[in-house]
Parts: sequence; structure tokens; C-alpha cells
Amino acid sequence: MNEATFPRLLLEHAKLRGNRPATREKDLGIWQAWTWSQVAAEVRALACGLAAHGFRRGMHLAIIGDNRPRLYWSMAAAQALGGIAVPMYQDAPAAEFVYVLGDAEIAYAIVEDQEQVDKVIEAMPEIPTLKHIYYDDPRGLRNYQAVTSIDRLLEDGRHYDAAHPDFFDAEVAKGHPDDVSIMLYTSGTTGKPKGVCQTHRAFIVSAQGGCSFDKLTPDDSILSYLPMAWVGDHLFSYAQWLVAGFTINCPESADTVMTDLREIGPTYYFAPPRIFENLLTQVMIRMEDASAVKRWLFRHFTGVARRVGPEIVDRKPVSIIDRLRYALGDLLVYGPLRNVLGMSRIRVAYTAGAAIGPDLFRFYRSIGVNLKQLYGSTETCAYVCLQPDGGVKFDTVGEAAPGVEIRIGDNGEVLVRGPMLLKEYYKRPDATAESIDAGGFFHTGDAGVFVDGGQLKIIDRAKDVGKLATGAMFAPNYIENKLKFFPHIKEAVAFGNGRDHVCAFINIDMGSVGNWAERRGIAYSGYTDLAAKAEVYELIRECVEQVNTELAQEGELADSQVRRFLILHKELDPDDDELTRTRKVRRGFIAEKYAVLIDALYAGRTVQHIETQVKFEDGRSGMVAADLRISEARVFGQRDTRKAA
Amino acid sequence: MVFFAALTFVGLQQESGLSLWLALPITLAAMVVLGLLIERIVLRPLVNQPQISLFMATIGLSFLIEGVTQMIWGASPRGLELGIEDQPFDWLMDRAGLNVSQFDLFAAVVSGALVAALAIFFQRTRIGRALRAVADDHQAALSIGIPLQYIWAIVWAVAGFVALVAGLMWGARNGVQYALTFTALKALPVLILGGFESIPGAIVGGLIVGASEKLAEVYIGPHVGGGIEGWFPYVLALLFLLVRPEGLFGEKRIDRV
Amino acid sequence: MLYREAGQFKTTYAADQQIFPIRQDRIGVVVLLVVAFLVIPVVANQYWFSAILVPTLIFALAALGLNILTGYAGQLSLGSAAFMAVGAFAAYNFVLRVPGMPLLLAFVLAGCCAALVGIVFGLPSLRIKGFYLAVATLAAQFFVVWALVKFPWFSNYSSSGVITAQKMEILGISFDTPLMKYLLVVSLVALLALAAKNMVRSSIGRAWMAVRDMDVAAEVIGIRILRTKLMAFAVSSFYCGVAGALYAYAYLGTVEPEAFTLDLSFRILFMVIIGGAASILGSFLGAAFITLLPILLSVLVHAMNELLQDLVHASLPASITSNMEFVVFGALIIFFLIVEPHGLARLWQIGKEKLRLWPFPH
Amino acid sequence: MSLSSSMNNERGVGEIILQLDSISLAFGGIKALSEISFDVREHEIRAIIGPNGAGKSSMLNVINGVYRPQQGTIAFHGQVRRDMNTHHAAAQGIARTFQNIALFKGMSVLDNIMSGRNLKMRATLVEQAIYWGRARREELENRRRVEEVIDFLEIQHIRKTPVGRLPYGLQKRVELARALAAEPTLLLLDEPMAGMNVEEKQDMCRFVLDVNEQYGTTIVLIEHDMGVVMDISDRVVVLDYGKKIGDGTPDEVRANQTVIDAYLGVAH
Repeated sequence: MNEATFPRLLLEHAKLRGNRPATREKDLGIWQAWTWSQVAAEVRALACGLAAHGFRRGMHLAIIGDNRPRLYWSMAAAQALGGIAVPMYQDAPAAEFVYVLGDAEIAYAIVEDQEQVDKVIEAMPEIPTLKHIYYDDPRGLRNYQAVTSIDRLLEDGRHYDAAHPDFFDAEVAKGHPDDVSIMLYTSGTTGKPKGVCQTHRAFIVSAQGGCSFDKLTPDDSILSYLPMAWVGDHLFSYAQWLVAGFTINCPESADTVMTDLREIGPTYYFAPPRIFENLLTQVMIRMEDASAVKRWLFRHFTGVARRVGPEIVDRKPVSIIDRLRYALGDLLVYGPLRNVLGMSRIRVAYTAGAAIGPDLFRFYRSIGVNLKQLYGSTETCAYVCLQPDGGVKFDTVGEAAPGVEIRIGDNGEVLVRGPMLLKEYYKRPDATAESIDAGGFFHTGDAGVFVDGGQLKIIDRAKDVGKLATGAMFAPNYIENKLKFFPHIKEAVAFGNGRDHVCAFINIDMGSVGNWAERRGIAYSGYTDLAAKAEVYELIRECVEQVNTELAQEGELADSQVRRFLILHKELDPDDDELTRTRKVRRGFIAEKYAVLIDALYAGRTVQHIETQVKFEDGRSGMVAADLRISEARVFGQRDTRKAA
Repeated sequence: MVFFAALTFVGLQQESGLSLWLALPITLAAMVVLGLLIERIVLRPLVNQPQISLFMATIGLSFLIEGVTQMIWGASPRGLELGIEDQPFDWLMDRAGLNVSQFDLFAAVVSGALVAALAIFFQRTRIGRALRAVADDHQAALSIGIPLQYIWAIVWAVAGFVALVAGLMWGARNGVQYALTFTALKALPVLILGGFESIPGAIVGGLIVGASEKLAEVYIGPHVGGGIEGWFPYVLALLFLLVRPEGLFGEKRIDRV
Repeated sequence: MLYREAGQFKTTYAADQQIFPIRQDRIGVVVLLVVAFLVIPVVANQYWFSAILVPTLIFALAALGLNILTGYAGQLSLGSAAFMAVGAFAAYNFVLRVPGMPLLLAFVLAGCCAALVGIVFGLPSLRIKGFYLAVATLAAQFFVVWALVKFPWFSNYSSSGVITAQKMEILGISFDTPLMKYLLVVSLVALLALAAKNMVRSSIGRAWMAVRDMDVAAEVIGIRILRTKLMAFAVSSFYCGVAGALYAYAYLGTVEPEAFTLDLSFRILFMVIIGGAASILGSFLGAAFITLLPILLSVLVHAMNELLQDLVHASLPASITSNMEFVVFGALIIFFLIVEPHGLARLWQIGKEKLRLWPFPH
Repeated sequence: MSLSSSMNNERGVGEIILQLDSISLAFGGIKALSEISFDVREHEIRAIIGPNGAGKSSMLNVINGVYRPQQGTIAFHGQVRRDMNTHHAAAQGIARTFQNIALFKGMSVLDNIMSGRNLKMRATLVEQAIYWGRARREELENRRRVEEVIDFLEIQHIRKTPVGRLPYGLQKRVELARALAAEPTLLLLDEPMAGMNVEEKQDMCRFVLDVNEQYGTTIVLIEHDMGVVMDISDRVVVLDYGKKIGDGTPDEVRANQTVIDAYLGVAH
């Protein structure tokens, strides 16, 4: 398997398990399935079609759209020809398309539907190389001149294949595992996005590591619903799909993901913490409306689960009585709950992309979902640390994955080396040199420590870790994550580098706080109004103070307790460049944009007026103005802990 | 309702030895209370339900009332004495050779008077007009300030009174018994022939049904073996509906789409 | 709670459109059939067969018929008993007058006769709706019973008008014990219920419901109103007719036209209301409820009387015990119409929905 | 919302398929329509506008046979007749939606849309009762076609919901789906966007244009929102008190003085 490339893996599966389902898509009301041999045939036709239309070895194929079978297949088709797939975030506006399309010198693009075609066409004048656009869904595209349907491409491909029957196999044979197979653009927390070039070998090795680690088999199935441009989806829905030979399932539409998840009941599941958090919030909100008996059952048995659930899931010794109680709880609460959430059949679930709150983590594990954390980045094929079954800790990301070496740098930065490292940043030798040192170690940019014998604990982005004026360590992400673990808090931004103490911006969670307010009969007209309510401030203050008590216990972070905070009048939004597309806070940008507010926080004012420009969904923009309150929060026993330390 | 009224009346009169004139108002009062109870408990929750539900509710109601009434007053048929002899008028017998009983004549006169009174009540008085407004559109009636509560009380009082009189008449004629309920079903073809919401319609319908039933029995009956009285009015109403679905005096409605 | 549906996905329309798309329901139905065909014949006694199970099933069939007409197609009918009478007498005459007539065929033909009569009395439904239509069906009710009494040919000139059903024999097997009768009835009812379910999930069923819900819109999408309504009358009367034949053959044995009174029609209507309009399951629940209620009541009254005897040496007056049934029926009808207009079937459905969503309320 | 004008030209408006000749309709003594004549060409979007009570809905009701005009003729696909019969109209490919949503409230979205294909089903009652052979085949085949409509109108997430539970905007969309399921050649839309918010209107506009473009369906619509009408229709008929007071392209109608006086000038 060392000579494995993705197209070869595909052909292998077609040979071994030609009649088993490879891809399913809910379309026209039912789950349409394609077997491995059908998928292989489609990929062959796509590849031949692309070749017939002039696609050559080394070219880039842009792939833009929701998770559609033919979009996944196109990746394999491009790779079969020795080309490189470049999946792009489908929810980005046309302006962002321009950069990636230009940077990757895209000439061929496979695009899902009219919405994406329109954006690509808008970008076209600035991308002289872009000549071939193929669409999957013909709806509304009848009168477009510049685009071709994938059906047409497939048809041309079949003709080409008939005329050159040996072409496809020869092209696949030419492929080498060290060829670049895919280029994923980093989300660009800082600066412009960079194209991360990954080889077949890197992703295949990572996928194999994961598959053997979690014993994935061709009988597993997964729901593919995360952006195809995200490294996580590429690893789980593409690399592991082709390595393990399981079935991927594409949802019907973005609105039906939850229903589709429930119908398919995947055995293997992957979601960023945000989705687990939303699900839990939904669970809590829905339980509020339940009858008293059910609420009692739920409270009682989730209590039992919290106490003994994780141990039972980890197969650790637990008393017979507790086992019986847990079994009863499983019958009455956990089982049905997993069923309603579509998680009945999950053997392994992963979360990655951001830190997950220990309580959240614990909740899912306790109700019998084998949820694990995974640590990695685009540059490492999403794969550095894994949590082994039976050894899951709630505040670490696990141990080094098979074949991965990890070191902690002098500045606390996590350094990794292994076959899954990127080949290079596309056209950015400077950046490549900067991230990979002479020893071949990749600088992750994360600050971390090893605890409990080999378990890695990530504290913050290395460059974000600063110092307070007192000299104490300041890890803003760490504080923000602690805040965000409260369901009422959606986003938080902490400031304090070089200052005397820490202050924070808060975004409340509309769903959770809105529901809270309704139950208390607090009327509000929208986000801005709700965020300004005194009651809400009080609610958030309690959360902040809770975080402060926790921080007070953590030695050198005790000085980082949040003294003052405010609730922002608008939600931080990727469209306003405040968050990245993967919803990471762009600290610097925010600090600049809301400088007035930061000044007010540190100047000790209690109210500050602000006007902000916002972009609406339809592309128009407008102003939002508000007088923001600023609230104090209590800080706890730092003197005592310092003495103790 | 008719059944309940008659039985209550008879029950009161016979069991407790009350005089006719005392039993009458007590029965009437009981009817109104019952009516209001029905309105509040049964009909109000069904206000926006389709007509069929209302109809079925009334069937259920008739079962309930029958059951309760018989529980209270027993199930055996009872005689009802109004003090009017069921004797042929000698006078008419002699003069015209017609065999018309005193009682029937009395019943006819009372019915006629009652119908006339009702017609006047609905057409001329303020309350009557309010009633018709309510029948047309509850919301609209409410919005122009017609007190529904009060209107319902009146409706039930009137209905109760009419039912009582009808019950007395019929009961005195044929004895008060369970079969009285079936008689109420005969009111259906009458209503259909005459058209809903129309008092003249009810009179004409009633006459047609009564007359045709007897005429058919007399003239057609022998040819088919008799006993057609039971179904003839329904078939008549049916045939009639095919020609004019809205009844003789009903208003034609246009479905707007 | 018991439903674990995650992972039950459909890859074909055939699978998605099957009668019981949820695996747990399919298991339930199989269990039910096993109980009906294997367990009950072993454990039930004569009384259960002839006094409870057979009449319940026959009434369920009649209620099913009325439910198609009233529940699905929205046409109120007060004449179900008349159609049953037609079925009973037609079957009797077919067997009597056609030599070698197979019994099952006679039942089917009896159903067809009822269907024809149903069509005739359904004709007015083109012009009249709801309440008015009830009168038309009342006409059927009174007319049919009258005709059966008046023309002695129907009862083969029996002096009392009473007919005695012939012995039931199908393919040489004689159905004369309560057990055999039960098996015959339960088989026929199960088959006809399946056919009814198939109809209501096909185009004719959608046409019925379309006519019921919004006749103008139904017309505009090309549904022929009269045809659809007559079809409902025909199918409904067919079911009532077969039920009537079974009523005579498998339940009563001897029957006279007066057995099919307006009261019986009402009773079947109540089954539909209490069981649940526009629900196959509802017809069964309603029939079971209405058949079992008097039995339960009498047991209850009996028990109360004994208690009273012991305590105060008195018993309930006869007028109360005999009218209890009326009162309870009337009250129940009203209760259901107000509180749960969709009947027991809806309660069942809500319960099932709750179990599917457990622990969530919605 | 100016996405249409450039495309309309390419769609190829064809021959006249519906010709109404001096149609008059009265209820009792009230004249709803008097002497109205106009035509509809194949593949075009034809709007009927006018103030409330101008007889717009009556016009649609005449076209698909719900009302019978006292006078005048209707020619559809060259067949001239005095009045339409609803069943005949449906069989000839005329489908419509209603001003007040006329869905079958007791049925699911899927069944509602399936009922739109009733005319395409041929199986007999007995076949349906045993659900075998043709009946089963038809159910499955028509389900497929219905799913295409569901996909087209993007209502996948509600296909098994009872229509009564849906919000207004979605109900309107389901009604359109039911009409589309019949694969009509002429689609009558009675105020398809009434009571919708801006976003829903935009969606509906897009659907109407897509239907017209993708399936070449001829559309006659009544709409109050002048922006929408002027934007998406090829030709407009203006009615006022049952009389035709204008007929032509949106630009012509906008310039027509009678129309301005009667309608456009007032409040719209």
C-alpha cells in the first residue's frame, strides 16, 4: 500500500467490494446509492471528460459547493489525471473567491449550482485563466452561455474513453504517492489564505493511522455535511472513505441535515464543538417544555450518567447498583436521546477545530456517545494527537497519533514531525521555510504542555500568549474558551496583553438567552435590545464570575481573571471579517475596530456609545448604533493562591 | 328536548301532584337552564367545528338526555292529560261531515299562534333581529355589540318553550314515550324542504311533509303494500334537494374562490 | 422511547411508501397477526368468540366502510345499517336461489348489491352536502328496511320476515363452530382492512380526501367530484354489505330486517367518531370500544349492585341500569367531539409520536 | 429584482394558445366582467392587474371553468368553446393556485402534491385496493415526478409535514407545487405573493421565472406588487370594474394614461 494513491484505492475497492454502497445521497426523497464500481465508472468518465476538455497533469481543479457525490468524485477524477483538487468554501462571497481562484491559477472549476456559478462568473473578469466551468445542478442555468453541465462532461468523457480505452488506467498508473493530491486553503486567521499542498501519501498515512486506531471497516458509514474545503471533511469523508472503504452519505439540503443524520444513523461521526454545543442547547431547550415527570427523569438520569457514565463507556469498574441504574437510564433516557439525535449507532465520534468544553464533552460521553477530541491542523492533515478508547481525558487532546513525533519548543510551542506534514505552502517558500524548521518539525503555532504522561494539553495560540503588565501569563483563548463553554455565551474576546488586568467582549447566544428571557417574560425586539438588558448583564456576570473562580485555582493564570466586561451590540460575523470562515475570532481586527470600547473598558467608564457598520445577508450594509453598558465582575482569592503557590 | 320537556312536565304533574299551571313554568325554567348548560358545555367548544360535528354532537346529546330523563322518570309510556277531550267536534261532524277532533283543532290553533308569534318575534323585534345577526356571523355580531350570552339565553328559552308546547301536544296525542325522538328526525326533511333560516319555510315545509306523507300513504301506499309513511318525507326531501339544494325559502350562496 | 429509528433509511420509493415505514411498527403488526390467528384461537373460549370477537370484528368492518365515506370522503351517512341489511339479504338470496353458489362469491356479490344501492342513494351528494346529505341517507335507511319487510320475496316468503342463514361451507370446509366462524371473519376483515388501507393511500384515497377538504380545489386539479363521491359511496356500502352478510351468517344466524334499525346506523357512526375519522385503525378501536362498553358497564353495574346488596340490602333501580348505556354513550360522543375530535386513533397516534420523540415533548 | 428582463427575450414567446373573446360574467345583477378580450401567447408570463374588485379572480375562474360566462368564447389550443369545464380544463393542462390557499388541510405536503397528479393515474379501483401491478407502478413513478417538483421548489424539509402546520409562505409554495405536479401547459397564479415578506417574495419570483424558463410553462398571474409585475411579466392586462382598460408590455401599460388614472396613480 505504500504506492497507494487515491485513484488506485478507489479502483481497489471497486474490485474488492464492487457491489457495496460507496456513496449515498438523499435526493428526490430517498437515499440514492452508488456502489464502488459505479463510483469508479463515474470517476473514470469524469476524468476522461476533463482530459478531453484539456485538463492536464499538475493542473488545479476548483471544487465549489455543498457536499455532493459528484463533487467528491471530481476530486478523484482530477487526481487520476495527476491533477490537484482545490475545494473552496462554498459560503464565501465572490470577492473571496477571486483570491483563491487567482492564487491557484484555476482554469477548471466544478461548481454545484446557480448560486455558486453566479459567484464564479462574477469573479471571472479578474481570473483570466478560468475557462471551464461545470455545474452539477442545472436548475436556472439554462440560458447561461459560459458554463457546461457535468452530464455533458460525463458524456464527452465516455466518448473519449471509448476512443482511448487505455488512457485512464495509464494516467492512474503514472500517479505517484508523493504527488500533491489536494490543496486546502488555510482559513487565514492572519493575513491572506495560504494554499496547503498535501500529497497522496500524507493524507493516506493519516487516514490509515486513524482507521486502524479506531478500527474502521467497510461497514461503517458517515454523514458528509461539513464544508469540503475544511481539512476535517477531507480527512473523514474522502481520505478515510477511500482508505477504509466505508460509505459516505450526503444530506439532501442544509435544512435537512438533522433529519438526514437521524435517518442514516452513522456509525462514525465528526463535528466541530460548535455543533455539539448547539445540539446540547437544543436538547436543554426542548426539555424545558417537557412534562414534569420527563424533566425529573431527565435530570435524575443525566445526573447518574454524569457520575458514572464516562467510566462505564470507558469500561472501568463501576458498582453493580450504578451499572443497573445506568442501564435503566439507558432504557429511559440515554438510548432514546441518542436515537432522537441520530447517534444510536455511533461507534466513534470526533470533534476538532476548536476546544470543547469539559462539561459538554462529558455530557456526550456520559450518555454513551464515544466522543473524542482530535488535535491537528490543515498542515498536518488534521492529525497530530488522538484519544484512545478508554483513555479519554476531558482537558487534553490525547496522545501522539501513530507515526507522529511531538516536541514542545522553548516558547511552549507544539512542534510536530511525521509523514502527514504538508509538502509546502503553494507559491510561498517563505511561509514554508518559516513553519518547518531545519529538523523537519512543523511549528503548529499552538502553545501546549504534556500532562499525565504523554497527553498533550493545548493552552492557546502561541503568538496570542502574552503577558499582563504584572508579568503574569495571559492566554486569551484559554479564557475565551472557558467563557464560551457556557451555553449563554456564544463568542468572547479577551484583552489584557500588556495591561494591568483582563477585560472581555461577550456575544450572547441568541437561542439560549432568548429562551431564558422568554421564560422570564422579558420582552425584547432583537439581538441588540436583548444584549443591553440589565437582567442579561446579570446573567452573564454570573458566568464570568464562575470563570474567575476557576481561573483562581490555576496558578499562574490566576491573574487573568476578568475584571470588567461588556456585551457587544452585534454578533461577531465572518461577513464583517470579525471571525474567520471557521468562526475563529480575529483578535487584532476586532481590537482595532472596537478600539473605543477597549478604551472605555480600561478607562473605567460604565457606558460607551458606538456606531458600527454591518453587512446584511443580501449584501447591503448599514449602521448599528448603541450605548453599551460596561459591567464589573468580582475576582477571587488571587492573593491566597499566589501565597500558596 | 321535546321528549325531556314532556316527560318533565308529566313527571312533575303526576309525581308531585302539582297543578298544570304550576308545572308549566317550572318545566320551562328547567328547559332554559338545560339549554344554557348545553350551550356552555357542548356547543361553545364546538363553535368552529364543521356542521357535521355539531350534528353528531346533537345526536350524542339526544342519547344523553334520553338516558337521563328515563333514569329519572322511568321508561314506560305515560299518558298526558291536558284536560281537552279528544272528542270529535259534534258541530263540525254534523254540519260538514268532517271528523275533526277537538284536541287536534286545539293543537292546530296553538301551533298556528305559536308560529305566528315566532315569526313576529324574529322579524319585528330588536331581539329577533339580533338573533338573526348572530346566526349569520358571530364575530360581526359581537363587534357591533350584541351580547352573545344574553342572546343565547333567549334562544334557548324560546327553543325550550316551543319544544315544550310541541312535546305537550304530541305527548297528549300519542303518549309520552321514547319514540318521540324519532319524530324529531322528521323535523329534518321539514327544514330541508323549507330551507334553513326561514320561518315561513318551516311552516310550508311542515305542511308539505305532513300532507304528502298522509296523501302518499293513502294514494300510493296501497299499490306498494303500505307503510310508506315512514320514509316518504325523506325521499321527497331528497328529490326536492336535487332540484333546489337551498330549499324553498333558503338563500342561495355563491362559493367564492 | 421504544422506537429507535436512527439508521432506518429508505433507498427506494417502494420502501418509503410502504404501509408501515418504521421497523418497530412492522414488528408490532406481525405480533398482532400472530396473536389474532394463532394465540387467540388457542386461548379464547366460546363466549369470547361468539359474543365479543366476532361482533367486534364485524362492526369494525362496517365502521371501516362508514369511515371511508364519512372520514375520508367527508360525506355524512346515517344509512349504514340499511346497507348492511342489503348485504345480509342479498347474500341470503344468492345462496338460496343460485345453486352451487360459493359462499365467498355470495358475500362479494352481496357487497356489490349494497354498493349499487349505495350509489343510488349517493347520487344526491353531487348537489347536497353535509347535513343535508344525512337526510338522503336517512331516506335510504327507512326505505330499505321498509322494502325488505314489504316484499316477502326477499325473505323467501318467511311468515315472520326472518331469514335463517344457510350453513357456511367453503371448499368443503364447514364453518359452524365459533372458532371457525371467528377465523373466517378475522381473515375477511384483515383482507378488507388491507384493501381499504391500500385504497386510501392511492390516488382514489387522495381524491376522497381532496373532495372532503376543499372540493373546488379538487375539481380544479381534475378530480371528478361526482365520480369520486359515488366511488366512496360504493366502496363504503360494499364494506357495509359484506359486514351485513357476516352479521347474518357468522354472528346472528337468523335475522330480520328490523334488526337493521337507525339505532344500528347511529351505533356505527359512533364507532367512527370515537374510534377516529379518517383512520383505519380508528374503525377497529371504535368498534371494540362500543362493543365492549355495554359489557363492561353491565359487569360494573352488576358489581355495584352486589356491593349495594351487601352494604344496604338495596339495588340500583332498573331504570338507571338500563339507561346507563345511553347516558354513557351520549356523554362519550360529546366528550370526544369536544376534546378529541379525531378519536381514539389520534390518541394512539399522539402516544406513538411521543414515544418516537421521547424524551422530548415535541 | 431585475434579473428577468435580459432572459425573457431568449425564451422564445410563441403562438397564441389562449384567446378570450368578449367574455361577460354576472352574478345576479352584478356585472363582474364585461366584454373582455385578450390573448395569451405560449411561454409568456401574462399578468392581470387592477384594483380590488376589478374582476381579476373572476377572470381566472372563467379561464379554468369554475365560473361560466354568460357571453363570449374561450379558445384554448385552437378549440373554441363557450365555457370551460373544470375537469376538461385540467385535462387540457390548465393548472392554478388560489388567492386564499386552497390546500387539502388533512393531508401531508407529499399527498397534496401527489393529488396534483391524479389525472395521470389510470389504475382501477380494484388495482388500487390490492396495490399491485399498475397501481403500485403508478404510485412509485408519480412519486418520482413529484419529488422533482419538491426538489425544484426546495421544500424537501417539509415533505411529510401536514400542510396545516406550515407557515403561510410555505403553504403558498406547496400550492404552487401541487399545480406544477400536473405538468401544466398553462399555469394560473392568483396572487402568488400576497401576504409574503420581501425574502419570500423574492423566492417566489425566482420560482415563477424558473418554472417559466425551465418547463416553458405559460403563466397567467394576478399580482398586486407592481414592482414584481413590471419585472417579471411579458405583457400585462389591466382591469377596472370588470372592464379592460389596458393591455400591453409593462412599459406600454406604465405609459397608458387611463391605467395611470385608474390604478397606478393611486397609492401603488
